[in-house]
Amino acid sequence: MDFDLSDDQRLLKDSVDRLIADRYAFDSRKKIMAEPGGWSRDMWAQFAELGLLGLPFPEAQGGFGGGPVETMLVMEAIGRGLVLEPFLPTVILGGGLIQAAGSPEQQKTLLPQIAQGKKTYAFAQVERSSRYNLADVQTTAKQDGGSWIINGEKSVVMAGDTADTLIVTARTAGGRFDRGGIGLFLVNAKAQGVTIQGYPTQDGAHAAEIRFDNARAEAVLGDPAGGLAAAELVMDQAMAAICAEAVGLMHEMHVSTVDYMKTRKQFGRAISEFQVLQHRSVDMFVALEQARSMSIFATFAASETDPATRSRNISAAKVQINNSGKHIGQECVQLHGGIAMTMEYKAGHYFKRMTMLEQLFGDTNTHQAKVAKAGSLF
Amino acid sequence: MDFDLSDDQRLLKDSVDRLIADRYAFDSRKKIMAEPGGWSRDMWAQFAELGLLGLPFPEAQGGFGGGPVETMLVMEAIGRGLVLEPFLPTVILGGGLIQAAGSPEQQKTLLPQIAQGKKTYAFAQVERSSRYNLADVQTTAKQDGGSWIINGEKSVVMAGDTADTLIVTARTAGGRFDRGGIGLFLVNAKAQGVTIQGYPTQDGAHAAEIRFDNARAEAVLGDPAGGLAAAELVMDQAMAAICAEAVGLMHEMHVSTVDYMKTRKQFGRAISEFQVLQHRSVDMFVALEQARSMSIFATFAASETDPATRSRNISAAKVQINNSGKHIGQECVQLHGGIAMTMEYKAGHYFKRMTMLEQLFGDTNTHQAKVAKAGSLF
Amino acid sequence: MDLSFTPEELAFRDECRKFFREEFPEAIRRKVLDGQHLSKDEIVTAHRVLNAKGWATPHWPVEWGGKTWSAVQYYFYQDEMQQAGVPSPLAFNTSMVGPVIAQFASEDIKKRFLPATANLDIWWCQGFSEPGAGSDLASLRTKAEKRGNTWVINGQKTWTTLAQHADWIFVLCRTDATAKKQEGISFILADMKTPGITRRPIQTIDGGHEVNEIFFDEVVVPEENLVGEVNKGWDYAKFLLGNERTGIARVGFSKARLKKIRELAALERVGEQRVIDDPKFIEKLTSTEIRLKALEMTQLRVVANDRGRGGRPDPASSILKLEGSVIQQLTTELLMDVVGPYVMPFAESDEGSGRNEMGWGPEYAAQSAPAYFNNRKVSIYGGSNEIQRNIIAKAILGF
Amino acid sequence: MDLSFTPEELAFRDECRKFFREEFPEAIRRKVLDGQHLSKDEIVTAHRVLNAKGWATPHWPVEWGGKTWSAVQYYFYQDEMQQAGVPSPLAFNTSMVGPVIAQFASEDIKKRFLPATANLDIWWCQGFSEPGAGSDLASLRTKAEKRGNTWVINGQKTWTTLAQHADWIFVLCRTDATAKKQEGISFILADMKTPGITRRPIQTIDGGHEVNEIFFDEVVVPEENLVGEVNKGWDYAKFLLGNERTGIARVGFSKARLKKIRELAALERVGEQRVIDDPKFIEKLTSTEIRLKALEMTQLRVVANDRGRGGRPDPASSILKLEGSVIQQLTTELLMDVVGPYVMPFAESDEGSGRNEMGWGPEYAAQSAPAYFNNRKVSIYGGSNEIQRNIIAKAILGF
Repeated sequence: MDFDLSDDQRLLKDSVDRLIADRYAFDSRKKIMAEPGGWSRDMWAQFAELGLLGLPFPEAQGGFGGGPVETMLVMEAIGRGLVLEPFLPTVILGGGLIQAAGSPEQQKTLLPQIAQGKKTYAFAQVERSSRYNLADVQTTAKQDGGSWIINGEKSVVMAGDTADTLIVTARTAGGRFDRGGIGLFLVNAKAQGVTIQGYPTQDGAHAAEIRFDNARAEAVLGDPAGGLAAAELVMDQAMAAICAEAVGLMHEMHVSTVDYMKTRKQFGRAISEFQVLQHRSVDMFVALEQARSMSIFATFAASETDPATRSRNISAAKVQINNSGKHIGQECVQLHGGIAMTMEYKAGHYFKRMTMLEQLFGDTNTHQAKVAKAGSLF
Repeated sequence: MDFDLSDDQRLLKDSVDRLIADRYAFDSRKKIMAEPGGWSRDMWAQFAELGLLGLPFPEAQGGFGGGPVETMLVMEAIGRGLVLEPFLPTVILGGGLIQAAGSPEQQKTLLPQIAQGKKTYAFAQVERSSRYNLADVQTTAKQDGGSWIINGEKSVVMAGDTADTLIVTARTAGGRFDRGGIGLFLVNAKAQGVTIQGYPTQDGAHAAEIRFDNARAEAVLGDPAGGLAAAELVMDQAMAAICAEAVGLMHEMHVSTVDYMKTRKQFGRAISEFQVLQHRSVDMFVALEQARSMSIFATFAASETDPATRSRNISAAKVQINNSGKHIGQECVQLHGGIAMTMEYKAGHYFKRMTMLEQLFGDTNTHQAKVAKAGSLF
Repeated sequence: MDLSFTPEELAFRDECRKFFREEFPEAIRRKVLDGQHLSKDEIVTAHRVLNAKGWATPHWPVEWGGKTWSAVQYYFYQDEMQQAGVPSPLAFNTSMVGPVIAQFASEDIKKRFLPATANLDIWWCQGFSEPGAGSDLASLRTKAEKRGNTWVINGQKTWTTLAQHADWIFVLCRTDATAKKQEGISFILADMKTPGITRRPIQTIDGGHEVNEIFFDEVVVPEENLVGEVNKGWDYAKFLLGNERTGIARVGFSKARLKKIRELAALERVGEQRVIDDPKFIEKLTSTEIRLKALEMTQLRVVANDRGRGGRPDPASSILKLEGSVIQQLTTELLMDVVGPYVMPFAESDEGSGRNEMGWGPEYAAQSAPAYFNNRKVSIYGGSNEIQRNIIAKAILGF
Repeated sequence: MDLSFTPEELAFRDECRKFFREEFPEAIRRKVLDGQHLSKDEIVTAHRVLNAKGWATPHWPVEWGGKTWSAVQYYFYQDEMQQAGVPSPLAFNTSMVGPVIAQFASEDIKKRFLPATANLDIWWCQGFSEPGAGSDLASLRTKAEKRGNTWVINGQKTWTTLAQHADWIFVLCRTDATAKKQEGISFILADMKTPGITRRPIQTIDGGHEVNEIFFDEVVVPEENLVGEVNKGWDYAKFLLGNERTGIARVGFSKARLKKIRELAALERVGEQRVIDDPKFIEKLTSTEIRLKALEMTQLRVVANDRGRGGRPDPASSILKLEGSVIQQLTTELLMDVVGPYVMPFAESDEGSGRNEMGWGPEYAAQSAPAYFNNRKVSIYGGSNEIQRNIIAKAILGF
């Protein structure tokens, strides 16, 4: 057992941290947010140059062969910088699905495009009432000659407004909740029959409502009726990734609160001298460390081979992350006071992103119920 | 709307408070605990003399015609004094059941005996797995000529070791959980076939395991197959009563914590000067006031005519009382520190009684689920 | 002791209920109940409907349009108003500057301002907070200098809510730099059109632009705009903030929100199950309702107790602030739980975010996250919850 | 970074597991897992079984029977021991006085005491706390005066756990009344049979009699019973309390308790439903398990970090104390939830309450409320949770 980073991992962490420190200051981020889709193509190119966009892919496919720990390091930095670029939708979800379900040919073609920053992806899987159940799919795919025709609507598709390619869960067989009969279809965002309504999200990112009216898919990843297992795997990996992102957010919220307390004066002294506020920031710290522990736990669970264990452990991590994140976020705002209520100060932005992550890929209730159903964690 | 006490109510409160202040000091209570069954016959006689034992009964039956508010005042004083005498089992439960289900003849005979302190009662209703469901009755009553023969076992019967008469829920018809078919039977504790194993409880009171082997009942209260509604009514009244008792306990725990903080010195100053401890005792105070509000709410709900509303409102009160009680109890011990861990200091005794009340007549989960099922409180 | 209300009290409640639900503009109520922001016109309209009924300023002196309501009547007035989704009369006018003028100002000032304030012909905003002052209001640095028969104001205020609509501002200024902190402060009225007053909107994390910074650069106002005596402004401010705590529990408002949440949770589905049938959701909803019921009872007790206090604020009202703010915040969490993934879309507009014109996801979705973000403020402003605990520690527990 | 253990580490874990589960006396383990109190004989037996294996004093210096275990090995040793229900070696001997003697005492004292201490031939108790001192240990007033070649001790100690079984006591005494608080304190050993030492048991709220007051009335002990240097006792005490924090999270213990709770909740019924099928119960159980899993990971991180600290206590261990104590307390609440009305019967015995000889209600019922009451202490002793927060505030957050 070893919690230290390898030399390569430390190098990676340092270079990502440096990039974000240099390029993701509060004002720079504001400018980036104003770009189309709310993210910077220039930054994206730098990510590609640094190798981040191919990080988890095999070297043979233009990647760096990084594992879950490397992803964790990058995602934590993304959290700390409130990075807006679609790393999660493109690299973790898009690239992950291609790796998990795509043919060797597809992998060889598509992954290098991602690694080089040439293509972005979005995973269109949520439907109006499906919430966090990947198997609840009403969108359909029907075979038409050699290709597939997609019909249906997808909700709150992260980065769906700027993605080049959409990976769409669609049903080729079975009833609404059946685990079988679900395929993963690649659809060009500009294809006929695809209507995309993009919008900003609460946290400064973007998402879209997407309708498919007889839209023709470019390809299918793997078995058109057996895509669910891969989707679940990648969703678990993405969940581990956002656990790390959340730890980055919590870390910044905690540090910023402690720093603020030391400088902010009230009633003639720094508010850090008030014991009540000290203890409350200690409780934030404990919540942060507990979250950090579970983020590491989720990182290693992501490569667990038994899907039931993987899913249970990652759900457990998500519960802890959500609980810590809500606590730290609310206390961060409360201990800062009014200033954290404004968009002019960074704390509120972290709080907003954290609030969205609480819900993303499953809220606390959902994951708690999953763990409860799975039985003891020990 | 009026939260002031009437002159009579104030008089009652003052005299009960005085009795308890005079006779229920910490050391006196310790002596009382050592008496048979853990309570004082002498004190009981004084209760009778003061009219407390007939307080809720009609004047025609030797009572004082008091309502729920009067019961609340007495129960709160009982809580503050950690009174050990079986007021709840005898007057509230025993007397309550006789009032609610007994014939005019029975009321006329039995209630004055209680009011005069001549007879004590216990309500034998819990069974091994029935928990807080009054309708879960496996004990049976079979008619034998003019009387009823009881068979079965009852668990944790409060004051069951010293009661003269047991009121037993027993099934005359129907299956285990049926609401119909339950009767309320009066059984002399000394009757043949009644085996009573008494024991002290965690809070210094007493209870008993009771087995009925062909024990002959002295009488039945009302319809031998229709006793449940009366039992539920009286159970709700008893629940309102223990809400008030709990408020008495919480009040004492809070006051004792605040007083202790003002005198206890650590690191050269009174611990009341530590802001963290101040705020935590404020949170105790808020919990106390919220509990007091809901105790009053329960008091008035006890005379609500619609059983569903009555039951929902009293369950809501019990949830608040339990939540406040647990919070105040745990913080009382924590803020006192080691001294509250000893039997030599009063705080721990309050904490123990409060812990038992949390469970008595239904724990938090049970009542929360009842409220949830009943729909909105507003 | 009696929890039931007298027939007269109930008749008054029914009068409130009838007026608020049947005679008040429905469209405005609907927007409030749906959690949407009101335009300036709507706020003015709503206020004037209340004032026309004589119900905009019930706690003012009778000669200036007040009522001799009992505490219970006042409770029903607020509770029914909040439950019906009727916006409260503009607080800056009726709870803040109005009572101060009525209590402390000269007859001239009263005549000049009170009727217009009551009818929202003048829209007031509050110039109290300053950058860096926070809960330590008395450390303010904006100063007013006497020059001839004028006051010249220099400095900066912040958190000035809805200043974009305001005609006038009431400002706490330091008028004696040598005096101790709380002394040497005065309460001055200024026309927002006075040269030297500029406004900068601050966007808040819910996306709204309701709060502002106000800059004073050599702002000259006539000397008669001083309220009461010079250097006594701190007393007036404390009086004002005491009033602010009335109704701060917002019980009626939380009731209305919980009712709305129940409705939505019965409509919204997860798979084929209704949200309201999810045991965890209903448990959290129930917990919040129980806590609110307790608060409602506590509020009634404080109200009842108020009769004997002769207007001095009851420190127990700090309980109302503490619990009331937490419950309001919990209701916004529940709303997000109902909405699920549709908390994410952000819909900005001039009136703040929270309109659902796009029609994405369930009704109310667009307001859910902004309401959650926005409501974090309720435990910060009006004396943060930490300050409320300090008040209870000192005034009730005697620490 | 790698969460998996090396084959050597896993082999060591298996050795621990095998020894604790297969070679250690089953009856004693069973009692511990059932939450029952052990008799003196059982504690001694258990301790000596560990010592015979060389596992009673792994963190002592090697020359006195210690091990050169890695942090991970030590972690497995504790975790497997706690999970198996093996009682830890008597802390007064192995974690408290033993390390102090080994580190600071003269060679004579070491030879005289360490082997007997390791084997529990001498049972030690701790004379630190005093009435009124609480967390402010340094304010102690028990004094030792030098008279000829003896120390004469007068004063009073309290919270002395299991003193009824003790042969010797280690006492913090003030030896220089003129020195500042922490200075002028010495660490002295005394035979419990010395005239002038009397003991008064204190009954705790769980019904047990494990803690005591110890009175010193002109107690004369030889001067060589002073450990190390005079007036340096505070340093030794700090060293000792640093050791006390090891394993304070009690993760293995909580795992065992949660396992037991799962078993019982699958047996115990409410009506015809198993307790474990109650959604609220399982939710609380799951929450606690998740929190414990996080703590286990945090503990591993602290353990791993320990390698670079050269024995200085990591302030992050305060997190372990904070979370560990709360989780232990939560498990006792869960146990009461399983038991229901049968929390009420109280079964007193000489060995404390908590035996279920009566057979009323479910197994474990008689221990449930006493365990809840007793575990309130875990957030009070060993540096209260408030003190732990102060430590983190100062040492980690830099306040």
